Amino acid sequence: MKRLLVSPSPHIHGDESTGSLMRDVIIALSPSLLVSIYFFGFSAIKLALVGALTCVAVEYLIQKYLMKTKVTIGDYSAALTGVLLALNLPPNAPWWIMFIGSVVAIGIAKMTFGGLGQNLFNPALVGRVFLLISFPVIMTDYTTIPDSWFRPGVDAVTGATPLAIVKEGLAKGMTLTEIYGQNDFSYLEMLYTKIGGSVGEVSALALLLGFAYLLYRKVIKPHIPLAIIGTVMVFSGILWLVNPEQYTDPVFSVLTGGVLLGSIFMATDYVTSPMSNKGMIIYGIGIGVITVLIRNFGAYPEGISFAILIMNSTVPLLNKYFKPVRFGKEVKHG
Amino acid sequence: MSRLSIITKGIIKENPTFVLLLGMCPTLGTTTSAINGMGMGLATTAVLFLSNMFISLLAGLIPAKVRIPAYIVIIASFVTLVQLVMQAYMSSLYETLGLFIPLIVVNCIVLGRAEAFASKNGVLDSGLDGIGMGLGFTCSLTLLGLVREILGSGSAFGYKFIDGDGILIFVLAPGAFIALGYLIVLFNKFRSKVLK
Amino acid sequence: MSRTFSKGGIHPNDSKISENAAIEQFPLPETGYVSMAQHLGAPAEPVVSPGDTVKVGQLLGKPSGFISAAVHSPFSGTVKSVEPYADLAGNKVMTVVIEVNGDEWLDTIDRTDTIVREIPYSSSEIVARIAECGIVGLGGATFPTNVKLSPPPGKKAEYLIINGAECEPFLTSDYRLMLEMPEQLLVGTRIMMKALGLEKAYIGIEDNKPAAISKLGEFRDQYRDIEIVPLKKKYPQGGEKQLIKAVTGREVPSMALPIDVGAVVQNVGTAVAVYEAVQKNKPLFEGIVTITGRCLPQQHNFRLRAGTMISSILEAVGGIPDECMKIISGGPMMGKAVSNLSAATLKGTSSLLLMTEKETKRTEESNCIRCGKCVSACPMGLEPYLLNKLGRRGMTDELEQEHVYDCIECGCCSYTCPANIPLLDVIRNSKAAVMKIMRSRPKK
Amino acid sequence: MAKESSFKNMVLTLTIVCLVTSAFLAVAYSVTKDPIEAANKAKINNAIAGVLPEFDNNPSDDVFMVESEGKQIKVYPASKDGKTVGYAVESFTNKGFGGTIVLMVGFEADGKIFNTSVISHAETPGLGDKMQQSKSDFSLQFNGKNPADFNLSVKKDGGDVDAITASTITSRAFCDAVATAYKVFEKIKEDKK
Amino acid sequence: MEYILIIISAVFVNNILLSQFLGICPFLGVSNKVSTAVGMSGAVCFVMAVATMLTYLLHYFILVPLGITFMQTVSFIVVIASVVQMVEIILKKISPSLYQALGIFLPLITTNCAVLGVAILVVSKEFSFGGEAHMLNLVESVWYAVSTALGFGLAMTLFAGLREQLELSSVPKDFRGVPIALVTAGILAMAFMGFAGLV
Amino acid sequence: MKDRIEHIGTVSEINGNRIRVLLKSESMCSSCHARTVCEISDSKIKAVDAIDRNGESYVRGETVMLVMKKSSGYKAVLISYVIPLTIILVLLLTLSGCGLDEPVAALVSILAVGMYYFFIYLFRNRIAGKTEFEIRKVIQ
Amino acid sequence: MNTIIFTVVTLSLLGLLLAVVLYFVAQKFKVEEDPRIDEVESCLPGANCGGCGYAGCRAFAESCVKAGNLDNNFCPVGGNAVMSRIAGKLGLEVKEKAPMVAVVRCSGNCDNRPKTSFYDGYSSCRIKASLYTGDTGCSFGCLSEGDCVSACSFGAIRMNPNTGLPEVDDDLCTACGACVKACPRSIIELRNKGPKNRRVYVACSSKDKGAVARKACSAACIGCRKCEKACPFGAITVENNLAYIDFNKCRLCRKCVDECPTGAIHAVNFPPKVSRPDTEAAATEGVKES
Ligand SMILES: Cc1cc2nc3c(=O)[nH]c(=O)nc-3n(C[C@H](O)[C@H](O)[C@H](O)COP(=O)(O)O)c2cc1C
Ligand SMILES: Cc1cc2nc3c(=O)[nH]c(=O)nc-3n(C[C@H](O)[C@H](O)[C@H](O)COP(=O)(O)O)c2cc1C
Ligand SMILES: Cc1cc2nc3c(=O)[nH]c(=O)nc-3n(C[C@H](O)[C@H](O)[C@H](O)COP(=O)(O)O)c2cc1C
Ligand SMILES: Cc1cc2nc3c(=O)[nH]c(=O)nc-3n(C[C@H](O)[C@H](O)[C@H](O)CO)c2cc1C
Ligand code: SF4
Ligand code: SF4
Ligand code: SF4
Ligand code: SF4
Ligand code: FES
Repeated sequence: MKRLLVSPSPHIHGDESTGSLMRDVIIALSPSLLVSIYFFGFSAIKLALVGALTCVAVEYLIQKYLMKTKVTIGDYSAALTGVLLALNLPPNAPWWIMFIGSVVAIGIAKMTFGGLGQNLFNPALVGRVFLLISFPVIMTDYTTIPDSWFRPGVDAVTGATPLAIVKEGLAKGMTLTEIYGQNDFSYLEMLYTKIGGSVGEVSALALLLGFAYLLYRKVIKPHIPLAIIGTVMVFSGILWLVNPEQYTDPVFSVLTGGVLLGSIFMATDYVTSPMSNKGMIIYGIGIGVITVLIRNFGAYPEGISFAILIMNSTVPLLNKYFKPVRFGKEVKHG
Repeated sequence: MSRLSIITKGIIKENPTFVLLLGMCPTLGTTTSAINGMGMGLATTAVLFLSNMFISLLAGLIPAKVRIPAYIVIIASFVTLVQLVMQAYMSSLYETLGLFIPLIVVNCIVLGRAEAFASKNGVLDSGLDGIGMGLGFTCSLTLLGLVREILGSGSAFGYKFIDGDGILIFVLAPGAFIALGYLIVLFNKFRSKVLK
Repeated sequence: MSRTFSKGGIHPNDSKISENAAIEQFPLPETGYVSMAQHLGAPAEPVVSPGDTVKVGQLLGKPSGFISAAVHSPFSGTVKSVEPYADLAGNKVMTVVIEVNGDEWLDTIDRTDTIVREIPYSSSEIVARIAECGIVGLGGATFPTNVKLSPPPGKKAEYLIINGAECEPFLTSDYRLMLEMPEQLLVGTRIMMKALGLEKAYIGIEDNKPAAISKLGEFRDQYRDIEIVPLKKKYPQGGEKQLIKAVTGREVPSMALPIDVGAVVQNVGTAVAVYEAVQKNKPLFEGIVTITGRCLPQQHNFRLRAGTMISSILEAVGGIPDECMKIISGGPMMGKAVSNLSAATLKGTSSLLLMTEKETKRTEESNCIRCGKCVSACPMGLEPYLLNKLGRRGMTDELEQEHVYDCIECGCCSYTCPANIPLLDVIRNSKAAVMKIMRSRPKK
Repeated sequence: MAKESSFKNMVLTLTIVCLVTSAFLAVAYSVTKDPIEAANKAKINNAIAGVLPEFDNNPSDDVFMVESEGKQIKVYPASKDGKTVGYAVESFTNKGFGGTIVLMVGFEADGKIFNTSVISHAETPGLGDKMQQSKSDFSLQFNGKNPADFNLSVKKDGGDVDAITASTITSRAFCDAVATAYKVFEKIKEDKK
Repeated sequence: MEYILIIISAVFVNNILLSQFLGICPFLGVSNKVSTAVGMSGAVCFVMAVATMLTYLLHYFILVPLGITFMQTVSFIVVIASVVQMVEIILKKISPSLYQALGIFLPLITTNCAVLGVAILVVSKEFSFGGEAHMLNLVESVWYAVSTALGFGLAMTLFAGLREQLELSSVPKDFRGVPIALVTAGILAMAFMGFAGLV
Repeated sequence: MKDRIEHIGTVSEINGNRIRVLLKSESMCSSCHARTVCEISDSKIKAVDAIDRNGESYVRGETVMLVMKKSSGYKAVLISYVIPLTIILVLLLTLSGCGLDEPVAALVSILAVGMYYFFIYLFRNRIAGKTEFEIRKVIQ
Repeated sequence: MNTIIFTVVTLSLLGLLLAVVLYFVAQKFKVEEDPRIDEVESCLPGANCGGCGYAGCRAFAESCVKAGNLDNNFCPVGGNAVMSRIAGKLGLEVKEKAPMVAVVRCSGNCDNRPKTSFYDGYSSCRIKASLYTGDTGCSFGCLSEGDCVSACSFGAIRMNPNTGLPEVDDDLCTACGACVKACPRSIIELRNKGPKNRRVYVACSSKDKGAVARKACSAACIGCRKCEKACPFGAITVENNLAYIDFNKCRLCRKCVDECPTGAIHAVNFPPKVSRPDTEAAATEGVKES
């Protein structure tokens, strides 16, 4: 008689797989990556490549020789972490910074916890914050050396990030009007080009394009990004209304300092974000509030990386106390 | 148990930091450099040695119910003694270690040894046990301090071997936790190999 | 506007490749294997012994408890033996084996095609006739219909919902039934309305079956008391609780029965069976079975006697194709895989689905990436990823806290999980363990 | 082995233990009291000696307080052969990255900064702590400058001070403390007049 | 305003566990259930407040006038030990059932580094919250102690949540238990460094 | 994840439906080598009285499970620690705000807490009803 | 001098306070734990496996101390050695218990028992068992998904990839019984370890009629009763078409082994028979020829 396959139901499966989801995120990141290559040339390519390769290699080595488990680099998640980390570094960061960051991201933040899905904190952000704390000089130096072999065709983006300029100016005791007077920040430019900042922040438009793709492919739900962006707008808007000379306006706040990159690609990381819609919204609000707090009152000019990591630590509690609404209300049973 | 093994067991077999996981606060708080770690370790060793000896001397005289409070008072006195001496003769080390010197009082190793060993053994053995445990504690703190110093400031025992800074995070709080976490794993791998 | 339930659900390709195959009569087999356990509940007690001659429709087994059902002979011939036979999962169940000889029916059965519309019986008479005829639910659970139609004291039915959703991919038996026996279905519905004392009933049909909706719509004038409710195509639209939610807006509470919110749900096949039992005195011994699969050259909807050996059915449609690796009784989401081809069909068998290795072989599972897709897909608002983790660690208390017993085993979670985790396998097992513990607890 | 745990016994033992240890400690205290004081003094004196040109008096004996902008600040005058050679001002600021920074700033009689030294701080190791001379040359740039013609703020803010890389906050705080000290110095000068 | 700054500083910026390294033992030991962590922080708040208040009085009204501040360590530990005991006795006396409920709910609150550490800190260190650095007065000290305990509670609760999740994941064998807890604490400390400079 | 706390204990005395159960007090130290030392503030075994509501029979020495709602645990913490803490804080703040001497304010607040505990003493029976334990058989 | 007086007075007063407080504590918390519990616990293996029927090693220690005898208490992990040490500590006597070991009562390896389907679900015997009778013709035999392997906290069972059957390591097995509970088919049984680990048992659990059983598995017990007749000590009974050897009656004569037509009776750890050299690796595995 024919030997048949036997298994419990269901007998069919959807087409999504871990690999396809991760690949979609990489695709969604590609506009930003292309824009940054356009602006930063070789250094952007270099960072992304070093990042992806190091992450994949570290994961491979750890799985193969230390954990002695199945090697799962084929699911693209390590490569994605590398690319995201690269997008979070200043464009002229040296390759060894990228290397250390990747080792930390995969080695400490991911594999120590057991690999994909087991980590409690966003690996790329752990890598970034680790670098930020360890190498503050390099990590806050956003001047770019014009690329000689790659012709950008546009003036290289140089100088500090808008937020750093603002923070610095305020520390000197200047008002925002004065600061704006010295620098030329226009929303339109921020929207598609010229945001001084990390590799991935150059163009808000490219990031939003990626957002649209992720939503279209149903890779992520819009709750977290919208909650973050909304909160940043509202909270910084309140501060702005209180004192427009001290606090930046809402649109400026959203378009600068990695809020978009963070909220679309990093805060939505499945592993380290809540499960239920309610949880997601609270998580997003938390990130928004902490971001604005750190920016305006803390030592760092930019706060979203910290904000996401801090809120990562609340995810188990959010999952515990904000569960999806069950079908049917509970009745007494004996 | 031979006298020698009383002294040496604290280093690997019953290492108070990596194996028994006692006294985590000073372990994390004072190991920004190898020297600081060693200083803290030695201060603790002194207290351990003195209190162990004294307690083994007095153990027979103290009723069971007030055993612990009496021990605490005795230990606290020795801690104060060490405090006074350090203030007088090693004031800069005293200042770096700061709060953690008086906190030796609540370090479980000290009380733990008093209770588990000194109250049941002779004066000499208890003193040796104090030294042994203290030695283990000192070694681990020095090791952790060394690791953090090398990674964090690119120097060892104050001797700088690279230009510029190291990976700063290792001299800060997060680095302490992370370095200790990995050291415990490595130490235990090493220990199980040695014990085999 | 099509209605639907609010939480979760998935959209698998509906693959109704057999929808245009009209119902054919399947030829009689040489030997029939009539199981005594064709329904949910206690197996029937055989009332025949080897050597007896039986006619089609004759009682073979009588119900042996409150939740149990009578079994009638689908064949005429001689009883060869009464002994345990392996069912499609290999488990031994008491079976009456009949040497088939001709096709001689009991005379009490009305075999004509005329549609009898008058319902001269009282509510209790109807329920009694249904019980006598061994009618069980044909929506999958084969729950004795007479029990469902007698609400316990103190509970009153307010809604009768006929389940024509057929939300499982591939299945078309209910669809063909609605197309080819619309009026029988409507009369059957009326009978049940009468049994329950209701003035109104609803037939829910997924909107991927427009032909069925319009066919039944043709009778709108004669059957004003039966409303056709188009439903969104979304699995598990046919799930009892989801259907009730879609039609009435009410949610059946956790651990409660539909009747607790005043609803009774019956499959369309059941409605037709009720019609035949009450109006034509025909016990339940045959039904519509879809034989389908992309690897099959020809799709079929057969009218098939329960007790026909599966291998003989497959031979009749040209044998099992080489590339076919799995045979499923039922749909691809909830059906049971067949391991024993010499098992026979049952009253409730609705389809045999042949799948290739490529279509059905599971991919090796990887780590849960906590994507939450299973949570979004679960129509019961559970957290399958969590149940899976708790289940693998045997944490029954926590599983109970997480309402594992609410799981309707729809399989949306396993279907959707990008890490290919066999969530439902684990959850089903945990659910059984937790329910066992809950039942063993002293009642307060 | 141990005595019975009666109320009397317990109270007695514990009291005796306390009595004995406290007596012992008190003795230890009396013995170390002087060395501790000496050590504390030495620290101040060393700091003073490090930031001032040669002197022959004992500045910590002549310490006096000056109030400046609500802060009470200690000043140690140094003299050689009866002539004032400078003042060591123990200035502090709360604007550091990690809170308070206490500095000893030595002024020559003409107001020129002779040297500075950090008494206590809580800045980040590896970053802010570079204001210490043992860690970097940052503070050396103040030596020999007279705040009267040396703008005591970092270059980013339009001053003359090269900040420690990535530690502008600390650098600013350092300048702030030095500026406070200079104000005190000016006040002394004024009073002297 | 100052009280708000104290609480922000003690809870977020200079969190007792994550940046001061006090009370690590209960942090690593008791933090595997969220409910226990929450309950424990309530108890710790009370104990810290009372202990700090008493040691403060002891310090300023006995040790300082008598010129025996070197007895700080000894006398503080004695007072703290007595306080903790006394609270338990009182509770047990006034309501045995309450006491039982507590006992089964909370692990023991022992005199750990945190309580002694805070008691010593408030009488030996100058603090500056926005304004000038100064020794804390009694109310500020108690407030500081409570804030510190809240910071302890926050870190414990977050950590307990994280560990409950770790329970359900497959951490490599060598790292299970304390090592992974330390690495997690390290990353948490890293995240909390983002609050630097808030006060 | 559970909404209740469970402890395993041994039955030591039975008085009608009041059952005294001995528990090993659970502390983080239970695995610690210095265990004997740290438990300064408590002895190692606690006696807890539980009410048997299911009418099952228990024998001395039987291993049973004590179950308490988490919320009663929280309630206990609230009554015994959080409220007195609030009293201390509020009194300290207001009294010293009114210009009272620090030690006086402290004494007053401690007295107030003493009074508070006295009130609890008066209401102890009502509290007892809220923090009851349930006893269950252990299914092996 | 003043300092000294103040110091002494202050601390003594504090000490007094502490003493009084502690006195009351001592009064209130009268229940003292028997120190012997600690001693007993220190003898125990500390596996907390629950094999003794208590919640953990400490609970067991408590029960040993409280009960005043060791009649109902036995630590299967530590075995007689540990029990006698405990007895020594407590001044009690123990009855020696014959050491037990887990045996797998199934011989349906891949050669004996052809597969009839491919199982494609979650690898768990329990789940597989609830789905169907398994991927062989035998509905009593081992399902080969290794629930027993994961249940064993001593690493004493491992799956033999060649036979698809679990194998128990006599030396590691502590007879805790966890695997017995884990197996949905009740295939594993705890039996006396036997002198020199020698034991004879029926390695089959099939209650099918002989022909059916045989068809599904060539090594099945067919209930032919030959062994029952052959046993001189009446140790074998056949019920439901399955033979069972009572280990208390069996004297290890091995007469039944040769009698069994399918080789379902295994005799393990006997020296190889001289007369007929074994072709299989029977020296360690047992005698299986028909
Ligand atoms: C013990 C028991 C009692 C039931 N009683 C009723 C009932 O009184 N009324 C009713 O409508 N259904 C009753 N049911 C049927 C269920 O609600 C449900 O329709 C049946 O299990 C089939 O559901 P499914 O096909 O969605 O799985 C009962 C089921 C069980 C198991
Ligand atoms: C996930 C799920 C999907 C179901 N889909 C259908 C369906 O498409 N059609 C159907 O008639 N019954 C379906 N059922 C069964 C119904 O819930 C319900 O049991 C049935 O309609 C009751 O009618 P019956 O007693 O006549 O079988 C489904 C059940 C579940 C749990
Ligand atoms: C962990 C950490 C510690 C820091 N410590 C200090 C410090 O002690 N002093 C300081 O001035 N800046 C410190 N910073 C740097 C400031 O956050 C930041 O660089 C500051 O705004 C000055 O920037 P700039 O010097 O590049 O202009 C620290 C940064 C990090 C990440
Ligand atoms: C929508 C989405 C966002 C992601 N964001 C991140 C990220 O921010 N950082 C990261 O390391 N990995 C990210 N990943 C990849 C993956 O989830 C990550 O490697 C895991 O956290 C590792 O366990 C993301 C994946 C998806 C699908
Ligand atoms: S099978 Fe159960 S858990 Fe999974 S989606 Fe369906 S109802 Fe939810
Ligand atoms: S769908 Fe799968 S991977 Fe996603 S959360 Fe659920 S179980 Fe995890
Ligand atoms: S093999 Fe079975 S009985 Fe033996 S130790 Fe393992 S689980 Fe326990
Ligand atoms: S013996 Fe039992 S538990 Fe072990 S693999 Fe076989 S069926 Fe599974
Ligand atoms: S060493 Fe600080 S709490 Fe244990």
